[in-house]
Amino acid sequence: MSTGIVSDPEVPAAVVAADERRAERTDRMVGLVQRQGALAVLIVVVLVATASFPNFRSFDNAGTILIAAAPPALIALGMTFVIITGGIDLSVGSLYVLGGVVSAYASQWGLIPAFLVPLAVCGVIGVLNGLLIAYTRMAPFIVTLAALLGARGLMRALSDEGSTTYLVRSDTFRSFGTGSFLGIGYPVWLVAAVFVLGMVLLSRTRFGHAVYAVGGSEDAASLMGIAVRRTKVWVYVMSGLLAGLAGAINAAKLGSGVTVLGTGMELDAIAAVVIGGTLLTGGAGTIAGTIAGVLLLGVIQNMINQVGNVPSSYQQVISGAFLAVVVVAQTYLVRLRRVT
Amino acid sequence: AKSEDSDTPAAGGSNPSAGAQVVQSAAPGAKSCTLEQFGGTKIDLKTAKVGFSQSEKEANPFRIAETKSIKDEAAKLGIPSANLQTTNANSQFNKQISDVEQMIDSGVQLLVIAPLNSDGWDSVFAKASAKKIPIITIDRKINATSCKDYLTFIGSDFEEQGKRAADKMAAALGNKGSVAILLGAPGNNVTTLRTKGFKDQIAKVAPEIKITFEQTGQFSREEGQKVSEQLLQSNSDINGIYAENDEMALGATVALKTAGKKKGDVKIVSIDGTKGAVQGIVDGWIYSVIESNPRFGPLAFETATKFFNGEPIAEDIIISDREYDQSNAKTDINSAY
Amino acid sequence: MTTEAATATRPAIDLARVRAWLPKYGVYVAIGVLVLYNVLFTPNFLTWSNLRIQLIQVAPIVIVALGMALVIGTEGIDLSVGSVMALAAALIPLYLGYGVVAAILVSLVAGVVVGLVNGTLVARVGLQPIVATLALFVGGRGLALVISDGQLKDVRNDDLIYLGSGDFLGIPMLVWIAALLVLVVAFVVRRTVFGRRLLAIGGNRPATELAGVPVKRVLITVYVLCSVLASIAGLLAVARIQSSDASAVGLLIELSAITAVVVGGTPLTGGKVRVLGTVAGALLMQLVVATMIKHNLQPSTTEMVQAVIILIAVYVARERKSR
Amino acid sequence: MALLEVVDVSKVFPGVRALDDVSFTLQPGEVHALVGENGAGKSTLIKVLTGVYQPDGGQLRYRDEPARFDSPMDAQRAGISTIYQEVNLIPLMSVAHNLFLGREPRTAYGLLDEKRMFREAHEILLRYGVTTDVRRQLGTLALGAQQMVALARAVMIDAKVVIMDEPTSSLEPREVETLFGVIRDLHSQGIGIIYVSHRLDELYQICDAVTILRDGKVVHTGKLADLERLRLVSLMLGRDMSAVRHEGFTGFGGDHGGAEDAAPVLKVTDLNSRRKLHDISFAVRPGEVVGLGGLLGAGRSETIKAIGGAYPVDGGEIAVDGKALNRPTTVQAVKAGIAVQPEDRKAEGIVAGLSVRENIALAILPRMSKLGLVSDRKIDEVVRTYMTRLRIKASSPDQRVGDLSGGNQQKVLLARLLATQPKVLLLDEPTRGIDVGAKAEVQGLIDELAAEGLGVVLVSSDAEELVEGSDRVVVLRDGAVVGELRGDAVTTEALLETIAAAAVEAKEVGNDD
Ligand SMILES: Nc1ncnc2c1ncn2[C@@H]1O[C@H](COP(=O)(O)OP(=O)(O)OP(=O)(O)O)[C@@H](O)[C@H]1O
Ligand SMILES: Nc1ncnc2c1ncn2[C@@H]1O[C@H](COP(=O)(O)OP(=O)(O)OP(=O)(O)O)[C@@H](O)[C@H]1O
Ligand SMILES: [Mg+2]
Ligand SMILES: [Mg+2]
Repeated sequence: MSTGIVSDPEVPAAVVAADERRAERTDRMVGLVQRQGALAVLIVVVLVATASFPNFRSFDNAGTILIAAAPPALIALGMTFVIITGGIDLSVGSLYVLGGVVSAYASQWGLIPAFLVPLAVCGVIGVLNGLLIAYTRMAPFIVTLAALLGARGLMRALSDEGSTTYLVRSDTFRSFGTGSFLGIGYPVWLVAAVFVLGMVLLSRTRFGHAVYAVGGSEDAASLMGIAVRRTKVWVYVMSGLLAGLAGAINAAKLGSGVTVLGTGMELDAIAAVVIGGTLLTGGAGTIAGTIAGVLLLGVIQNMINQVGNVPSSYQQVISGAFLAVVVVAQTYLVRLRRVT
Repeated sequence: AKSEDSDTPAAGGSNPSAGAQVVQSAAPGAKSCTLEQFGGTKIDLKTAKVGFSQSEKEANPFRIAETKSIKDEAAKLGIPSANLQTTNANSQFNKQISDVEQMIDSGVQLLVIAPLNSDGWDSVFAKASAKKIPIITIDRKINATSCKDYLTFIGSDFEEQGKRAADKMAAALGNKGSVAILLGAPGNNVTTLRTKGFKDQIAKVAPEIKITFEQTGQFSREEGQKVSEQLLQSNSDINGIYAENDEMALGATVALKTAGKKKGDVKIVSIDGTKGAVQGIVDGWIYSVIESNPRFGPLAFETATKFFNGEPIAEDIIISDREYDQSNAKTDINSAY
Repeated sequence: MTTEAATATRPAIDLARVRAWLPKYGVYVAIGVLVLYNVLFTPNFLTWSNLRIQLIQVAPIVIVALGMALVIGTEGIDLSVGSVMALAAALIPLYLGYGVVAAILVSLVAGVVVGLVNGTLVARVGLQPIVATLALFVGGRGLALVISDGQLKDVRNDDLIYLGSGDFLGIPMLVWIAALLVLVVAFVVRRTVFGRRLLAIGGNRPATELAGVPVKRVLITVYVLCSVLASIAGLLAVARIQSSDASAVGLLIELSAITAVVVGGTPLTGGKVRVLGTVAGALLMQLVVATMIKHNLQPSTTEMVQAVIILIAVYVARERKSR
Repeated sequence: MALLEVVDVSKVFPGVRALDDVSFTLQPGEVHALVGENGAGKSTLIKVLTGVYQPDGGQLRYRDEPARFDSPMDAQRAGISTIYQEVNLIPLMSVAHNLFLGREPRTAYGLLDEKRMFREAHEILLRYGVTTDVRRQLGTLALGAQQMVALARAVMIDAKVVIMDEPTSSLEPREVETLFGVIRDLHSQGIGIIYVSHRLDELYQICDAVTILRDGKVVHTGKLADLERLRLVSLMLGRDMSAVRHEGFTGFGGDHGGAEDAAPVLKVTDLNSRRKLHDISFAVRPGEVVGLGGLLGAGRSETIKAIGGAYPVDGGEIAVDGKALNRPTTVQAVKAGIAVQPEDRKAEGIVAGLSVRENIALAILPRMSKLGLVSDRKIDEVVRTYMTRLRIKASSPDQRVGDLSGGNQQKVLLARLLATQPKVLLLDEPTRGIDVGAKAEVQGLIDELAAEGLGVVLVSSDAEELVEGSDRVVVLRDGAVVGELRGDAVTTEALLETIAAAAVEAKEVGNDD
């Protein structure tokens, strides 16, 4: 009567198990290379640079690379969370500049406001991004694109169309930006600490797992009882906060709220995150990879400078080609993993 | 490849000595700086490691001429090219900061910087002054203490350029009319100063000239043209356009032509002194151009040599910029860049 | 039916109808509102010469946005369009010596090549479009600068300048070209095999592949088309400003183009392309900027207003959760 | 005392009244079947019960109190947990994380205690017959195992009510048994279970009560034992018992008698693919329906996809009408006359956003056009033909396919395949998730097509369907052919025996090394 196929209960357990275990091992190996591919490339590049450029291996140079990488690293950290949820945040570049300007302005009231005010301002814009994306189902790309424009407009409005550069008034804040501990700048220590927090948050808390779940499958996550909208709002808030913090750190370092900082910061951050092995489709990614991605971009830039005389146009060609190579390599690794 | 100009010999740069920078006589009593005061050590430029940090892509005549002048002069002095490290920040300020810091790490003994921005150099100064590396900033000034944070500034007085442009405009319009300003990139110090100088001077010498329109043309020809087109539609009675660089002026010229205006209907005054703009004067579309001379190489290295020889160096070395108008455009066009 | 009943039901019906209608035609309403405002408060707005200027200025964005709309229809995105414009611009003066046709051909070839690279990376290598085109976004402009030696070059070829600023039957050539391209793209999307396949790919790529549609070929063609359109925009930009400046041409145009497409009602999720909406989206953003400039407002205000308008337009036009 | 109760609940979607004054009561310890045709409103009712949707009218009572769930999380906290029909888990995350998502064990510092989580996950899953490493990505597990994880997850929390929306559609028989064991267990603990399935014999095996929905209305509710199977079907379909009896349960007729000596229309020889397929060979003659039998994961889908050019092939030969195809792409396969109906209708079949017309025409656009220009007149003709022939119910050819019911979506897909005028039809689970009525229609259609001379390959996890529908059954196991049933041997029993025999062999081989 039943159509159920009654099969031998302990079918080929041994065969399957052995096969599966082998498959899992390969899986994990390839997975490791794929996840840490950026790290592998980074190591190779550093070795090459060390061998070719005598100045590259100096301690000072390492410090310079690190301190230059500090603000972009923070932005990339926020972007990692956003991208893991399957979103994207184009507003970070503008928030970074805005954060720097308000931080410099607020430094007249001391060190603490110099940090808190930019966090508050950029956090609020992050909240707006998050609310619009989570509750109106508008595409993150377009919401944050609008925020990019809006935040830049706000920054210009606050700085007399960009012509007023507020100087940092707090000496403690300024020395935070330029001072160092054990030969490594304070900002680098701060960023390192934030990254450790970020790693713990992403891999060891419920929130972190909710972030992965939302990116992995939004509908499933919601049916499994994850507060999808709240999670989304939070990642954009984090991204905003981190961009504001990056702006503050940079203001401390530069001693002023510079208004002409480069556009395109958001694309750099996305590139770093993607090179670090985080999938733009969401649901997978690591912070360690992002660190490697940020440093990789920094080291490449440093190498180009070490050559000494590369015209500016060639620098871009090299960066573009490099980006393509890394991303293509990354994709083949992922594919290898899927097929085996 | 074959360009339109392939048949004609390459223009520009043919006469290296043409258009060299001339220093204005220093104001008496101005602050100066010696090697001793600065606390540096004497070095021989010929064997020294020199770093040059360019701010923007060498994509407009000013930057091209500036970088070329530095490189040419270094070669002329016999500095081996391996000892001259150059970087370009591609308009990204943070990149310029780390470029310079990296050059400091790599042991340069003299820095020539064309800063992208006047503020924000704290971390660089902290690093450079620890190693007592003299910094010469060219074309834009840095807001800091000379002889401590940096050695000296060589360049034009942007505010003064704005004032001179205002004088020209006043003369062109006979002290009355309405004028539009094509602003440079927002937030840029050059924009700020050229605007301030122009407005102050207009208010002083020709209060009957009204500034009715101010929009940014981003220092680019295309934007300059677009904005001018809009301007000419809504303010058809405009008499003069003050463009804060030549590129925007050239954009405005195209806009005037397409709007059916005739030569001289709208007086254009601009700043920079590129060949294209001076040609514009010759052709009758541009009224006058105030020069901003980018050939910093000779003056920068001369200053450095003097400094290492122990001579006092002035806080600001302001060059005297020329100006072009109908009277001299044709004859002097070869000294334009 | 009694009058009472009629008045009681009308608001409800109207609201529902408006709600269904707004997403499709909201852009046109917004344009209408903006035009009305300008007619009332901007001097010389309702003149042919003003309209001309607006159309001329919007033409390159429309052309780039057309290509972008096709790419977005396949659920892709192309960040490299600005760099393609720069490449086209850089190549033109180099080959103008052989005549205008040669120069145009060479710049179009550059578009084809970039499109092939993008398309291959997306369709064959399987990269995400945003990453695939990011590489050429960065490298392409660098290449353009290398090619042009970083120099701005004046263009004096009369034929080329005619394309940029000449008139034909009283209407600028630029506008003719843009209008022609709009018609062509609309036709391609609606009437051709290629157009239908493109939409199917955007709707469900694996399914389309299984249906025996040469998905990779279609995708590569889409990226090539997008790049070619961008290179046309690049050469027209050169023709219009009568000079070629690889560092400035098409800067940030990818964002304007994407905005135009999305504001025009094409969803980023693919499967749908609204050609006329795209044109309207570009026109709306152009009018916003023009209004700001004409009223001499500061960049900060312009940017903030743009942000708000984008949000409102996209909010109104957003896909309602249908299932 | 009722455990969960809905009273006069309505839910309206634009254009559809998905639930119309539905009342329904679940008693503690009751396994309550919820049945109905595709689109009857079963999933919608479940979503209303669990806070995914808010009802437009009526009310919800839980444990004799009026209740309102704002979100699935809300319902879960109250003790109602659900295994949904479509999406359930997150493929990129590990098995353990999926199991514990949202309620992970934490250490004293509030951080996740992953060690404990992995250990507990392992222990819990053992009870469901899932032995795999819990650190593995869920997506790499077989569908059945994934479904078991979902089940474990649903039962793990202190549930008072467990809702299962078609839980067995991707389970293999062994797993179905495990599931039923779990259900009996829950039953004895007094937990209420709502069970949705299109497989009627399952219902009779484990359900106590039944509620039948049709077009969003309750047409019957009561004890299942009192309801004859035939009557159940007739209530679901809203048709006469006699009509239903006449049509039978599967729509298959007798044999199609493809001539034994005819040249095969499809011949597959030694097909190999990575670790998935090993030397698969079989042939299909015109007019013949060849079934592919085997357990889930046997490689049936891969075989079909490989033939259709959608799965990488390392070696072997595929010939259509005697013409060999060398590692065909999907394009070449379609050109050669191979039509593949994929297993996953939503993901790989229909283009939900496009109209019925566009979907049907998708594969034949070149034929419908001249110089790349599409002729809508030609398309309309073809579309009309197939809509009539397959009795596709759509308001117009312009309706979005995504808005059709599952059965009609499947028919649209079939129409697309048939429009290419194929020589071979490869059907992977053509009736999965579609209701009895539509199922019979699709099955009847398969018969018809074979009778017209098409070669058909049929994959089905429903053994009855496979056996009744096929002239021959090729049995696969672990990506290899392990036997073939012909003629009178095409029976369920023989099929099971072949699979079991192969299992023993495999085990012996396994012991050898
Ligand atoms: N979100 C929605 N928007 C619009 N209509 C919907 C939505 N969800 C369901 N429907 C419609 O409501 C009706 C009931 O659908 P439901 O999914 O509840 O059916 P079902 O009984 O679960 O069918 P199946 O057996 O195919 O799963 C169908 O006509 C369906 O098209
Ligand atoms: N050992 C395995 N490892 C990873 N995934 C598997 C494994 N076995 C099966 N799967 C997955 O389970 C699903 C069903 O497997 P497969 O398609 O091979 O089975 P099938 O015989 O075609 O079964 P059916 O068509 O009845 O579902 C597929 O998505 C497949 O990727
Ligand atoms: Mg359902
Ligand atoms: Mg399968």
